[in-house]
Amino acid sequence: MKETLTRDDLVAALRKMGDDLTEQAETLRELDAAIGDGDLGITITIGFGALEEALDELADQDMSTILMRGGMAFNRKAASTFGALFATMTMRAARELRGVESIGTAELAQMATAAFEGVKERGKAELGDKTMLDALGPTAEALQQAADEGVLLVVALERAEEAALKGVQATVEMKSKTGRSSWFSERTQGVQDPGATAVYMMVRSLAGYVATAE
Amino acid sequence: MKETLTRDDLVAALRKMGDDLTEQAETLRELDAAIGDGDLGITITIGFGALEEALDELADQDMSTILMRGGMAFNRKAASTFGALFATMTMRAARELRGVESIGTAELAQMATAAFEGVKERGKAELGDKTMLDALGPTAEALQQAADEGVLLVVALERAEEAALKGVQATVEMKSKTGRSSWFSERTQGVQDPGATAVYMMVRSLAGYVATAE
Amino acid sequence: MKKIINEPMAFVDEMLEGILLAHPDQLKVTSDPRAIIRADAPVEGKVAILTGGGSGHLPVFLGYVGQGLADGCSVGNVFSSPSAETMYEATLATHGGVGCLYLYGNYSGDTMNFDMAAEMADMEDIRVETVLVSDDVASAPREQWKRRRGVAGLVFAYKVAGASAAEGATLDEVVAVTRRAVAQTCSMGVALAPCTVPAAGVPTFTIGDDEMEIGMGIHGEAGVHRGKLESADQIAERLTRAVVDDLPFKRDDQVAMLINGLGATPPEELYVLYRRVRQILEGEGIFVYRSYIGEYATSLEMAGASLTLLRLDEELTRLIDAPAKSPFFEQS
Amino acid sequence: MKKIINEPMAFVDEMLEGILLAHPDQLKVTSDPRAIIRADAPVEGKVAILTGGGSGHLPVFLGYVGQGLADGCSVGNVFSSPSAETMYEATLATHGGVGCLYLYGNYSGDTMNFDMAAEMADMEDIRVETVLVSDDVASAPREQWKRRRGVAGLVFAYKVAGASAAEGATLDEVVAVTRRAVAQTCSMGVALAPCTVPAAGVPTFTIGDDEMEIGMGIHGEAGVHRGKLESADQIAERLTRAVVDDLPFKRDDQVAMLINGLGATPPEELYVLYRRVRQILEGEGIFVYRSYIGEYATSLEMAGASLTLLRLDEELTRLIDAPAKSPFFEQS
Ligand SMILES: Nc1ncnc2c1ncn2[C@@H]1O[C@H](COP(=O)(O)OP(=O)(O)O)[C@@H](O)[C@H]1O
Ligand SMILES: Nc1ncnc2c1ncn2[C@@H]1O[C@H](COP(=O)(O)OP(=O)(O)O)[C@@H](O)[C@H]1O
Ligand SMILES: [Mg+2]
Ligand SMILES: [Mg+2]
Ligand SMILES: [Mg+2]
Ligand SMILES: [Mg+2]
Repeated sequence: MKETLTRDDLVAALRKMGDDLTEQAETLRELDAAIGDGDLGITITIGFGALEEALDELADQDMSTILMRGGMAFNRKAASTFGALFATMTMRAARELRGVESIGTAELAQMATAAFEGVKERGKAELGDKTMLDALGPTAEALQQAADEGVLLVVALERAEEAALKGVQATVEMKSKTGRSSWFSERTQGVQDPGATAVYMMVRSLAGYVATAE
Repeated sequence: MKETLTRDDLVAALRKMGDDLTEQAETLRELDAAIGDGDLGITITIGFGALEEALDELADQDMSTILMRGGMAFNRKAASTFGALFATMTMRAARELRGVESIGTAELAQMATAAFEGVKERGKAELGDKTMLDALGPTAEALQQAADEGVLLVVALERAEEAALKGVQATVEMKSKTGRSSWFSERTQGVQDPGATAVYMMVRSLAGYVATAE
Repeated sequence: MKKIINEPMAFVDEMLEGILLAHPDQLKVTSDPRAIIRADAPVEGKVAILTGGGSGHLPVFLGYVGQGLADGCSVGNVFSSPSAETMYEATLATHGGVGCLYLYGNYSGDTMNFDMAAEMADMEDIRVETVLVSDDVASAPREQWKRRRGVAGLVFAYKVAGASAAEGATLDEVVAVTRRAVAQTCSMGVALAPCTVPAAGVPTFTIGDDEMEIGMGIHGEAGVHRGKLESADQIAERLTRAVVDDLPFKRDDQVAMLINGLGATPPEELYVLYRRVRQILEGEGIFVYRSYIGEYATSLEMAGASLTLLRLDEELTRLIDAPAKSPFFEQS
Repeated sequence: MKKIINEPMAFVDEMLEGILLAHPDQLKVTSDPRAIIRADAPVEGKVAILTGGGSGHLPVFLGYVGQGLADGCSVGNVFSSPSAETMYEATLATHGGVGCLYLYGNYSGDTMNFDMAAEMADMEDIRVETVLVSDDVASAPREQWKRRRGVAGLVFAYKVAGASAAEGATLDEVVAVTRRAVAQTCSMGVALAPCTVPAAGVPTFTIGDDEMEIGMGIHGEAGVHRGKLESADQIAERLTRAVVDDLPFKRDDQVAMLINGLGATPPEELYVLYRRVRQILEGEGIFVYRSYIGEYATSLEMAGASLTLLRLDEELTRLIDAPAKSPFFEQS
């Protein structure tokens, strides 16, 4: 269990995230195939692959640089809606990390909120439009709440995971209002949003790292 | 049973031939698909269809004209190797019919021989090359023999049918030396030649007409 | 679907290598291997037309880089957007000092990446305007036509924008006439069989042996009607009705028409379809000024076709008639 | 395979109707609806190039009727020869007083019908010479190359003969240079999936989901090797070896190269194939002077591709480079 994340933790957590998400690529592909174009599986596999490769070069940079460059590497190799939004998230979160040496609950909450705002700006979507915002929003909110209460990182991430899961489950009943799936908005009801699912998986992976890492 | 064929018989026999061969079109398609391009089924269906249509217009012409124009109508609508050779056969046979009022064994033998020579000229193939010649040659020969012996048309056609059948069966073991199938000559062994099969079916149809018509 | 490929992950790069080997007189690559531009770029004093999108749609997008067409293209993985950085490279390498038009199909992946690229170009004081092509009638109602997908209508947009820029128009002029063209372009497609993205290995959708889907998107996005496969004439009726009633196209309108094959559908079938669409249009008094029939915007080996109409005015007619030349599109 | 057609028996006539509706400035019909000729035919004083064959191979055959190409075409049913009478009509309507070249693929149905047509033309004192294209290496050994099938090599033959006739060459000259081109043209193909003739309704051949057939003919005639589907690079190796070793093509030869798609194979894959063939040729010191990549001779929706090489000399280079224009082929 980790109380804060150092630079090495950030790198390790990102690697774990890559491994975890890549393992789930087929699930994401299927969800995206159901209401999108089915490329999210490839995006995840290639994108996280590129990120992990970039980490090899970046390991001795500061945390902010690692996160920003890592996200850019993801989108360079696996550009897509998800890729651009992933890069936007990491870039905005990285901004919050400038000069920061270790990530606790407060820092993580700031990062998540910044990422959420970034995605909103880039994608011009709203909560409830059936997008990754619907997982990212609750995540940021839960972390902010945890930060306000001053709870430990591991608890904060437990709550964030729960919030993200609820958020992602709520997307099932939503009708898509933006992006590819909005072209057949009616038919998207009943299917969980793939991008939101990916965000939930990322939160879960991070929660897992913090809970189990020595 | 018919002792000779009049103009009305010729028309009726050609119609029967069209019906019989069209019924067998699928068999011919399959044989042609095995060692050729599979179009012989369509050629037969369309070609004999065109011939039968032409007969409606031609019924009051003389026998020679009926046969020649009928063959040309076949090839106009279903041009192909088989179509061109069918037109060649009918044209050459028609030449033998100029001024003839009824077809007995001798006339039929002359027609078959002329058709055989015509196909040889047009197609530049030899007996044993695995072509329709291998059915047409034995047919002409059997009819000539029958004519020499002076036997009745029905008997002559019985023998011709038998000869054509033997001829067509012999094509099974032959390797194709001309036309489309010669491009994979080796692999044609074991398959009966489609064009020869069609000729055999034509002879059988005619034999049937002569044997059963009132 | 069986494919003539090597490593699926190398597919796009090997394809690009082949295209560059084949057409060095017309195309060249920039410092970014996915940013491909005209061999004579940058053309000083000419508005640069930049495009891009996922691979798998040739001649769209790269095939329309050429004389009287686009200047550069950023090339994504199959059915995936290119990156912002690639588009930025293409921009740097083609802009001729008088601004750039980003002209591409309305897909959120492309929009987000190319918007990022435009912001990067802006930091270099390169002026970028964007026109999104959104011609697929099946993807949103008329009132929301700007939300529609971009499909084969891209071809007319390239033709118009490219010819206008080649004539020496300013960026504002190019943008204006291209917007006008896009606003008067409608498409409707039918899919009969899916395609398979090499790296995915499974078909983009499933469809019964006796079924068709009207309005399906070029990546397999669901359409507006799935039913029994109909005759070419019935399909023509459906596509024409959808397109004509949408804008709507009216008696005495003069149009450019595109019957586009999605990949596996032979040109013979496209002409059978063309025949009936043309008859219907003539019946309605709509005059077909110019026709394009063939594979202009594909989806790998998808089977199916689409109809696109562009309503012409005097300027658009001149621009559509202008010569153009790329390795994939030639008109003299 | 699902098709966008109406009555299968009407397929060819409806396709022709569509083509004539679409391209009235370039093509016209004769008194025989299956004999289609250049809109400006007959061209007085020019050798007329006549071609023809079964439908289902667009742009072959009709697609090569145009400026600097053929003058007329007789159009058969799908994969079936046109009739002698149709070819005769096309001949009457195009000959410009200085003789005709019948230029087509070596298939016995066509040969027999066009020989009949030539005899009919002869009776009208129209001189006809015939050059058969027989470029498919898979169909007979080198010593018997004149027995081979005609496949995508037709495209180079049209280009050469058409350009020569357009230059004002005599019939004998056109025949001589076309024969020289044909004698130096070799092709080899690979099929991955069959096509279905509309009126037949069943695939032309069957092949396992993981198989390919090297050397298969464009109507599904059996090839020389059936085996597991290989990578694009391995296929390139097979096709290139077969073609190069056949003529043989040698170091310092200059060639025109065609990578042709059979129907369902996307252009992206053709460029992946092109890439490797080109690398191999360069490795052997064979110089690719000009490349054509795309669908130039198809088999409906068959999946697969072919490689064609033509060894160039000075005259052939000039003729290959000459401009040409038809509704399906444009080179400036
Ligand atoms: N405007 C938007 N804002 C936020 N998220 C979006 C937006 N549009 C799409 N998404 C997210 O992107 C996911 C799809 O990503 P991806 O498969 O890369 O998209 P595409 O293939 O359509 O380009 C969706 O499930 C959704 O969560
Ligand atoms: N040179 C030839 N002489 C005589 N018969 C021939 C010749 N070539 C082919 N045939 C016959 O034609 C038949 C095939 O006819 P068809 O299917 O019309 O040919 P294709 O489809 O190859 O044009 C063969 O089975 C054979 O009997
Ligand atoms: Mg997607
Ligand atoms: Mg046949
Ligand atoms: Mg996508
Ligand atoms: Mg045939």
